[in-house]
Order: sequence, then C-alpha cells, then structure tokens
Amino acid sequence: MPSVVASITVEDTPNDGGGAVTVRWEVSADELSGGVNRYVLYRSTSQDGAFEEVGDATSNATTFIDGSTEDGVSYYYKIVPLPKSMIGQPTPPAWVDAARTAGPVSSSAQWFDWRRINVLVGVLILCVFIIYYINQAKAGKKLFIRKIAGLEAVDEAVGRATEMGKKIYYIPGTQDMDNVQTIAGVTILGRVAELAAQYETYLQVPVSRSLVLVTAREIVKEAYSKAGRPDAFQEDQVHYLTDDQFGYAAGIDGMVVREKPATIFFMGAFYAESLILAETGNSIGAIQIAGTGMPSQLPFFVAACDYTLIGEELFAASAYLSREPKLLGSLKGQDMGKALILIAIIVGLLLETFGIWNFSRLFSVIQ
Amino acid sequence: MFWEHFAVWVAAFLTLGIYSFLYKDNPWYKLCESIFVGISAGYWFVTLFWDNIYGKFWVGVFPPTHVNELGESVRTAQPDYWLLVGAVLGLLMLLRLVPKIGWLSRWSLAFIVGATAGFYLINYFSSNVMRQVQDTIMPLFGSGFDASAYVIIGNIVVAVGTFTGLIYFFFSKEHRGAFGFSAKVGIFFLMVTFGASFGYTVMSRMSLLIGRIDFLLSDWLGLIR
Amino acid sequence: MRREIPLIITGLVGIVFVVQYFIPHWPFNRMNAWFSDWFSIVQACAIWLGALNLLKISLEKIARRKSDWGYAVVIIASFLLITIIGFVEGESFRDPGTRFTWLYDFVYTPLSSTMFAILAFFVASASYRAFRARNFEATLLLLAAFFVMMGRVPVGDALTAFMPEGWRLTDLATWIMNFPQTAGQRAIMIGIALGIVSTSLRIILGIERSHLGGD
Amino acid sequence: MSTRIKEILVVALVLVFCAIIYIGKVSGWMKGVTFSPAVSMIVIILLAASLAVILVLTIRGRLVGRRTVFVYVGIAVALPLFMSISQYIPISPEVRTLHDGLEDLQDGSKVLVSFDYDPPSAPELQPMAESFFRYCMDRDFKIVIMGLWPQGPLQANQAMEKVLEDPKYAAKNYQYGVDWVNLGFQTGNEFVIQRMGTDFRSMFATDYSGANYETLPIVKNVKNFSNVDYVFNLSAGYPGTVEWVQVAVDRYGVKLGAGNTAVQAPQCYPYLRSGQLIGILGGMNGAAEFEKLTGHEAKGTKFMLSQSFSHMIVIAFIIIGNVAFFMGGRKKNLSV
Repeated sequence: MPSVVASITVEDTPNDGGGAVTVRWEVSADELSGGVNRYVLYRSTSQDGAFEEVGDATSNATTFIDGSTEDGVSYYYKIVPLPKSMIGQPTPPAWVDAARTAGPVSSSAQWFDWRRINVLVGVLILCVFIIYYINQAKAGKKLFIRKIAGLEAVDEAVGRATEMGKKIYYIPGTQDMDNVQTIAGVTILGRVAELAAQYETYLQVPVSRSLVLVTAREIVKEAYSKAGRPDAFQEDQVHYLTDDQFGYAAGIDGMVVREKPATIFFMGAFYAESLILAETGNSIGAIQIAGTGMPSQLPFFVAACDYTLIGEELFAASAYLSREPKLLGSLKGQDMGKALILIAIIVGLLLETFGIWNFSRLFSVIQ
Repeated sequence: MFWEHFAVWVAAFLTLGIYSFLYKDNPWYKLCESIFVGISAGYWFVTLFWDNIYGKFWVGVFPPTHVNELGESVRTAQPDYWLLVGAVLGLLMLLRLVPKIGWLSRWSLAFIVGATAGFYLINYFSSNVMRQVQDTIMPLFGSGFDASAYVIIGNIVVAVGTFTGLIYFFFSKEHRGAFGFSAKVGIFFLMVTFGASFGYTVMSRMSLLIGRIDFLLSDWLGLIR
Repeated sequence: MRREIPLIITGLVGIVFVVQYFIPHWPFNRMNAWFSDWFSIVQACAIWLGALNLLKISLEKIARRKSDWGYAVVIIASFLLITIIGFVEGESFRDPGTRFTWLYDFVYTPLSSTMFAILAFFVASASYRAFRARNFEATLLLLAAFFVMMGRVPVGDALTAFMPEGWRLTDLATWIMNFPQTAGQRAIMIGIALGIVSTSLRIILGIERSHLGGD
Repeated sequence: MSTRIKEILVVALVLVFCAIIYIGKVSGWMKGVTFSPAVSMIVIILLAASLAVILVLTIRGRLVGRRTVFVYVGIAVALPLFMSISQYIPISPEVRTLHDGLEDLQDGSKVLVSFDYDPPSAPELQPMAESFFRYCMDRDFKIVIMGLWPQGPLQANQAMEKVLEDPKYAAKNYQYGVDWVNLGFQTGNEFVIQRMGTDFRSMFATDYSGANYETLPIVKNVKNFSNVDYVFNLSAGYPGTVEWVQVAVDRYGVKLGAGNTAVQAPQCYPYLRSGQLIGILGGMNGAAEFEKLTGHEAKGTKFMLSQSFSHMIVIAFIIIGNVAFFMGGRKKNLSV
C-alpha cells in the first residue's frame, strides 16, 4: 500500500454553474519512486458513512473536478493512491479507511465568472468605440475611408456583365446562417443585387443551405424594389442545389462552364471548394471578386481571382458599398480598437522584453 | 459476388466521370454531376431528418422507454421540453410555404441571426483577439535574455509581422508616409503567409489524388500490390 | 410590425448571447447547448424548403424541355432514390449493410472524394498560372510557396543535404511556417475578429438589417 | 472522323482495357506490376526529359495549356505507386513534440481519440489513425473513440480493423469495451466538447453499437476530461482541432495532440507555439514521420514517393510559367 496522501483540500468549484467540487491534494510520498499509477477519489455525504468511488486521476495529477455533485448537499472526500499492480482490481476497504477525509463542502452556482472580467472590459471598450463613432457619423461628421480595390471593382464587374449581355453569379459560401461570414456575404449580396437591378443584368444566386435560400431571396427581392425594379425580380434567381460541399461545387462548376457568366462573386465562408470554384471560373475568363474570413482559403482566392477581400475587408464590405454613414462609423470604431491593440502590443513587448511586468496575462483567457 | 463487382465498377465509373471534366464539359460529367447533386441533396435531407428531427427532437422530448429488471417500463432519460422552442422556430420557418403568413419565418431567422451575432461577437473576441494578442506579447529575447538567435529573430519577425499586418487593415486612415510604409510591409507578410499556406496545401491536395489513384489502381484494377 | 418585431428579437437574443459568456448560472450556462439543439432542428425543417426548390426547378426544366432536361430527370431520380431508401431503412439507416450505406459507400463517397481530389489538378494549374514574379509582392508569394513546397517533402532535404543540419530546406520551410506565416495568420485572425465584433454589433443594434428583407 | 466520335472511341477503348485488367485481377492471372529500381530510374529520366522539352518549347514562345499540366500531375502521382525506391524521411520538430508528449504518458493511460473527418480526407488521416492505434497498443493505452463528424467513427472502426489484421497487434487481444470503445458520433460540433467537459455520458448515452455507457468497463470512471490522460484529434476542418483547442484546452485544460490534413495544419501553428497544442501531424508527411518515429512504416511512407514527385512537377511548372513570363517581356499576361 502506497503512503497516504498527506493533505487534501476541497472547495466549491468557483465561477461555475454549480454541480462541481474541486479536490486538490499533494502527491503521495511514493509518487517519486514510481509507486503510484493512479489516484482514486471517493465521496460520501457523511464523514464516516459509506464512501463511493467517483473517479480517478493519473499520477502527477493534483486536482480533480467532481462534476456530479448536487448543489447544497455536503460532501466528504477521500483519495487513495494505487500502484500499477492494483489497477483493475477492487481497492481494499482498509486502504479507503486509512485515507484522510476532507470536507464538508457543498457546490453552488455563481452569477458572474470573474476570470472573464478582462474579456468583458475589452469587449466593452471596443463596443463603446464603435457606438461612439456610429453616433458621430449619424451627427454628420465626415469620415475618411480608404479605397478597397476589390470593392472599387464591383461596379466595373457588374458593368462588364451588362456589356457582354451575360449573367452574374453570386456564391454566398457553403456555410449556414449560423455563421457571421455567411451573414456578411448575404448582406453584400443586397448591394450587388441593387447594382445588378440598376444595370438590368441577370443575377443568379445558387445556394447550398436552405436558410440561406430563404434569406438571400428576401434580400434580392428587397434590393430590386429599392432599385425601383421590383417586377424584374424572379424567385428562381435564388435557388438551392444541395447542402453538400462538393456536390454544390460540382453543380456550380457545370453551370459555370455551360452558361459562362461574365462575373462571379464569392462572398462568405468557404472551405476546400474555394479553389474548385475559382479555377473553373478563371478557366472561362470570368471577372472574379472573392472575399472570405477563412484564413486557409484566402491563398486560393488570391491566386485564382481578380480581386480578393482579405479577412476583415469582407466584414467592411457592406458598409463600404452602402456608403451609409452609420455603417462607416462602425469601421472607424473598429480601427480605434485596432489602434488600441497596436499600442498594447508595443507597450507589452517593451515591458516583457525588459522583464518589467508580465503584461500579457491581462489578455489571458481562462483555462 | 455480383454486387461486389458492380459496386467497385460503379465507384470507378463515377470517379472517372468526374475526372473527365478536366478535359472538358461532357455528357459523362453531366451525368455524374446530376447524380451527385441529387444523391447528396437526398443524403443530407435524410441525415438531417433522422439525426436532428428524430434523434434530437423526438427522442429528446419523448425518450424511449425500456423494461428494467423489475419488469417496469422506465424512461432512458428525462424529457427535455426546451427542445419544443426549436420545433416552434422550425415550424415558423416552414410557414414560408404559405405565402400569406410567410413573413412569420423572419422571427425564426431573426432569432438565429441574433444568437449567431451574440455568440460570435464574444467567442471571436476572446479566442482570436485576446488570445492572439497575448501570444504576440512576449519577451523578445526570452525570459532572462537567454534565447537563441534563431528564436530572437523569429520573435521579432512575428511581432513586426503582426503589427504591420494589422496596420494594413486600417480603413479610416490613408496609407501614406510612414503609415503607408508599415501597411506595405504588412502586405509583404500577408503575401508570405498566403504563399506558405498555398505551398502547404499542395501537399494535402496531392494526398487526396494519391488516395483516389490508389483506389483506381489497386482496389479497382489490382495493378498495385 | 413585420420589421420591428424581428429587429427586437435579433437585438434581445444577441445581447443575451453575449451576456451568457460571463454568467455561469442557469439558465445562461445552457444557452449555447440550447441554441445548438434548436438550430439543428430549424436546419432540419428548413431543408424541406431547399429540397422542394431543387425539385421544382428540375421539374420546370423538364416541363419546358429546356436544354439538358434529361439531366434534371437524373437529379430527381437520384434524390428520390436515396430519400426513399433512407426513410424506409429507418433510424438505423447508417448501419453497415443497409442499402443506404451501399449508396453512401459506392456512389456518394467516390463522387465527393473525387471532386475533392480534383483540387490536386487545380492547385497545379493555379500555381502554374498565378505564381509569377510580376512584382515584389508576387515574388514573395512565389518564394514562400516554393520553399514550403520543397521543404515539405523528403526530396527537398535530399537536395540540400550538403548543408549542415538545421539549415536545410525542411528547416527553412519550418521557419517560414513558424514565424512569418504565424505573424500573417495572426494579423488576419485579429482583423477578422474585429470585423466580426463590429458586424455582430451592427446586427444587434439593428443598423445592419438587410438580412431581414423588406416590408 | 469528327472529334466527338474520336473522343467516344478513346473512352470506350480505355474502359475495355480496364475491363480486361479487371478480369485479369479477378481470375488471378494478373498479379500487379512493380518497377525495379532500374526501370524506375528510366521512367524518372524520361519524365525529366519531357519536362525539358516543354521548357525549350516555352522559351521558343509556345506555351503549354492547363490540360498538359493536368496530365503531368496525374502521371506524377500514379507512376511512383509502382516504384520500389525508398527515401529518407527527416523528422520535423512538431511531430517530435507530439511523439515526446505521448512518450511522457504512462503505460496503460486512457486516451480519447476524436475522429473528425469523413472518407474524402481519409487518404491523409487514415494512415495517421492507423499508426496512432498501433502506438497506443504498443503502450497498452486504453482507447476511447468518438466523432464530431458523422462518418468519423466508421473511419475509426476501419482503422482498427486494419491494425488488427497484423498478427502482432491481434495478439495483444484488445477487448472491446475494456481496452477500447467506440462511442460513436454526436451532433452539436463544439457544444459536444463543451458538454463533455462536465459529463461525457450526457453526450454519449450509448456507444456506437448501442451498449449503455454504464455497462462499458473502460469508461466506468470517465466522467469528464479530468479522467482521460490525453486527447488526440484527427481533423479535416470544422468542427476540428480549432474547436478542441478553444473548448477542451482553453476551458478544461486537456492535453491535446492533433493530426491534421496538411491544409488545416497552418491554422494550428499559432496554437502550437502558444503551447495549447502538444504537437501536430501535418498531412501525409506528418503521417510518414510518425510512422518512422514509431518504427512501423506503412501507407504514409509508401505514398510519400508520389507526394515528392507531385511536388516536383508543380515546382517544375511554376518555373516553366516564370520562364514564359520573363521571355514574354514581362508584360504579356499569359493566360493558360
């Protein structure tokens, strides 16, 4: 029998939703010599009642979270170190009796997770910046926004399709409405559809998710009526193919080579299908404008499309295209957030490099 | 026996049909494409029905019962009535099919978009902004000035790259002068990133092709031992 | 009414979902799980709309004898085939040996694997066409791709075997991946996160509302 | 003859040829082809020579189109599968870190393996899964399998079957339910991980075959992540390694190693540097390196030759493209 664990402490697991108790202990004296393979935890509702096994931990471990407690009930804990030879065999009751008891402890739920206070402060600062600049813009303050090449080209791309008398394709990604990139993608669709309606060019939107089908249809319809051509809108402009990533890619590839659209937009969340779509579009000589927040797919769009909105630019696109002051204000607020991050990085690097203060822990997100 | 041969031939026929697209669009590809669209749409249709509507909703609200040792029939789990909210949202969505009250589906959509916005706002802020900033801030020369030249140069590159890369994304300031120069350096870093990711991906994509060709040459034709 | 109520729902739900991150107490600790459950149910309901749309478009193609209408028949037939089999098989439709599994293994899998693998050809043609030393930026892209591609296969190491260990192509590729690549990824990731925060906030505040359509 | 008829003839000929080979395979008189090293060298030289011809043509101003590139890619992948040449595989630090992390575990530890991919990504990830299982068995680890992708657990079963074909591992006599278990698939993406943080059983009431969680000895004491010693994630996208890091590592502090498709891997490097991930196997190369470290060379190693060839072809065409670009006076935007 390995020597018993010298000290155990128990506490209600802090910052949680209840139902859990944290048990901490010091490793058994036999740990170093390799005489311990696992620690087995026992629990009881009375100090000298029947102790039941609630879980085990590997050697070297010094904490265990028992996530099966009932809030408000008092518990006592024991911990028994086991050598390798005892694994899989019943633990002798004497070993359990010999172990120290810790407790009582009861679990409870908390109303605020204090470990996340830094996230709260950060989010609040950023949101305050954004809201402040939105209000500034609303009040009529002029805001400068730099040129974004990919978005400057939208007009030209739609215009070219008109000249050539060919279609425009708009691909809003392959993810569903529970992805902000898709939401950004369909928002941009609204602006593009308005342009297409003005230019009287046929815009086709094949989608791969039913919720996107519903949303995109509403958006395109609204855009057509905003452009003053509600009669030109056809329901089947927006149509569903399949939820399947590659089935969708196969379908669009076929449509692209057969109908040869003059312009293709890719805006939203993409996975591996990005290059399949963009290369096929490229092979028929379409103007292609892409935008995604998928870091792993950006290189392919950069290689195969004429213009690519990189990451954050995708989320700025709807504001940029709409030129609505309120939306542009939010971009300015975002930039202030960025400026603050840059300052934090410089200050932090200086403080840490010269060993003055561990600045980065301010940004630590709880384990 | 027949089905085994038939199966591998079907698979090979479809594989070659898709590859024929590389030559040009053709009836064989069109056939495979149509089968693919139909089969995959049906696959997800069936899967979502059994996994989500049946497996998640129905079983969740009406847990199956089983007979225990005492001969009593007991539920395997507590019914979760919260799932009914999901069913209501789903039914609102289906109202699309009724033109007059189709607009009610917007409530359901509004719920999804709101939840997504809230969830992503906080999740991306904590895991991308906080975490990445935390990782960027570090002692450049190692804690205790003991890092090797390799690591020091690397650390400086990461710091400069992250910094200038972020400058590139500034929208409300013209990229001119020193600021413009930093943004330019930022683009250089983005380009290296794209090149490197692309190069890395080549490997992944080639592996997929190796897998397919291995299927054709060994599973189908048995040319490779 | 048609616009206001959805806007209020979006705003309220959005705020609740931000707040839940900080509150471990019930019911906030259940929010994420609920949403994922609810969303999956909505998704499964909504796919009926998509499927009906696919069938409708295909049927129209057949009815109007549009070009290639024969393939629309194939789409409908294969959709119905797998759907009917899937429903007949019941909840254990995915078990080994069912007809559904047969279709999955010998029709669906080869098609999707092949479509995925067609990328191998496209990465090659895209690199052939796009990786040209047009200007300094394009040259950086080209060089990074070149070194990483060489460094990820043993042959790259063999070519630089004369260099001391730690200075070979593999090491260069690793260095590029670990440092400059990480820096670029990080800038992109932080930027995306800020963009998402701003977009989400605009949605919650109701400034960005085009996804809800018109009146 | 019109092009159309020619094309149909070619397709028909190819199919007939394949049918003959297939009949040969089934009836047993066709035993497969292997190139001896000498033949392999000749093939390589011919390939290189034809590329040189293309280079000369390009310098003369005659550009090859994308179909030529396609043909070369196909050849570069297919031919090496017939060759019997071995190549030296160096070990990268991220694979070594992963291996070291595993070595640090005690014999008999409990590992959770999440299969988050489907058949299209199997070429890259299946070799990893197989060699990981082999390693686990060598060390007598208890293996708990799950999947966040519907087809993941099936891939796990296939890998297990494959490993158990080897008499060495069959002799280990791994018992289902005691030494390994497949908990199956659960919908819900990262929320599954989150709920597992408090209670595994709430997500996996039964295992893959329908047995109740409580009846499985291997998971008797497994309530949440504190009861597993190591988590290994094989991922081809979303949900995958990023979600495991964000939830399981960040919230519950698990030890996480990952096997990624090569395309996923770069996204995970930041996590590697920050210590949230203990090692990555990236793509086929990672699989081959892990096979080498664990001393059991299998498919990953075999496929690496094709991998090397295909990279060389892509690089050759990048060079040809650039030659064309510079010869064309740098101005002409050559579309191919």
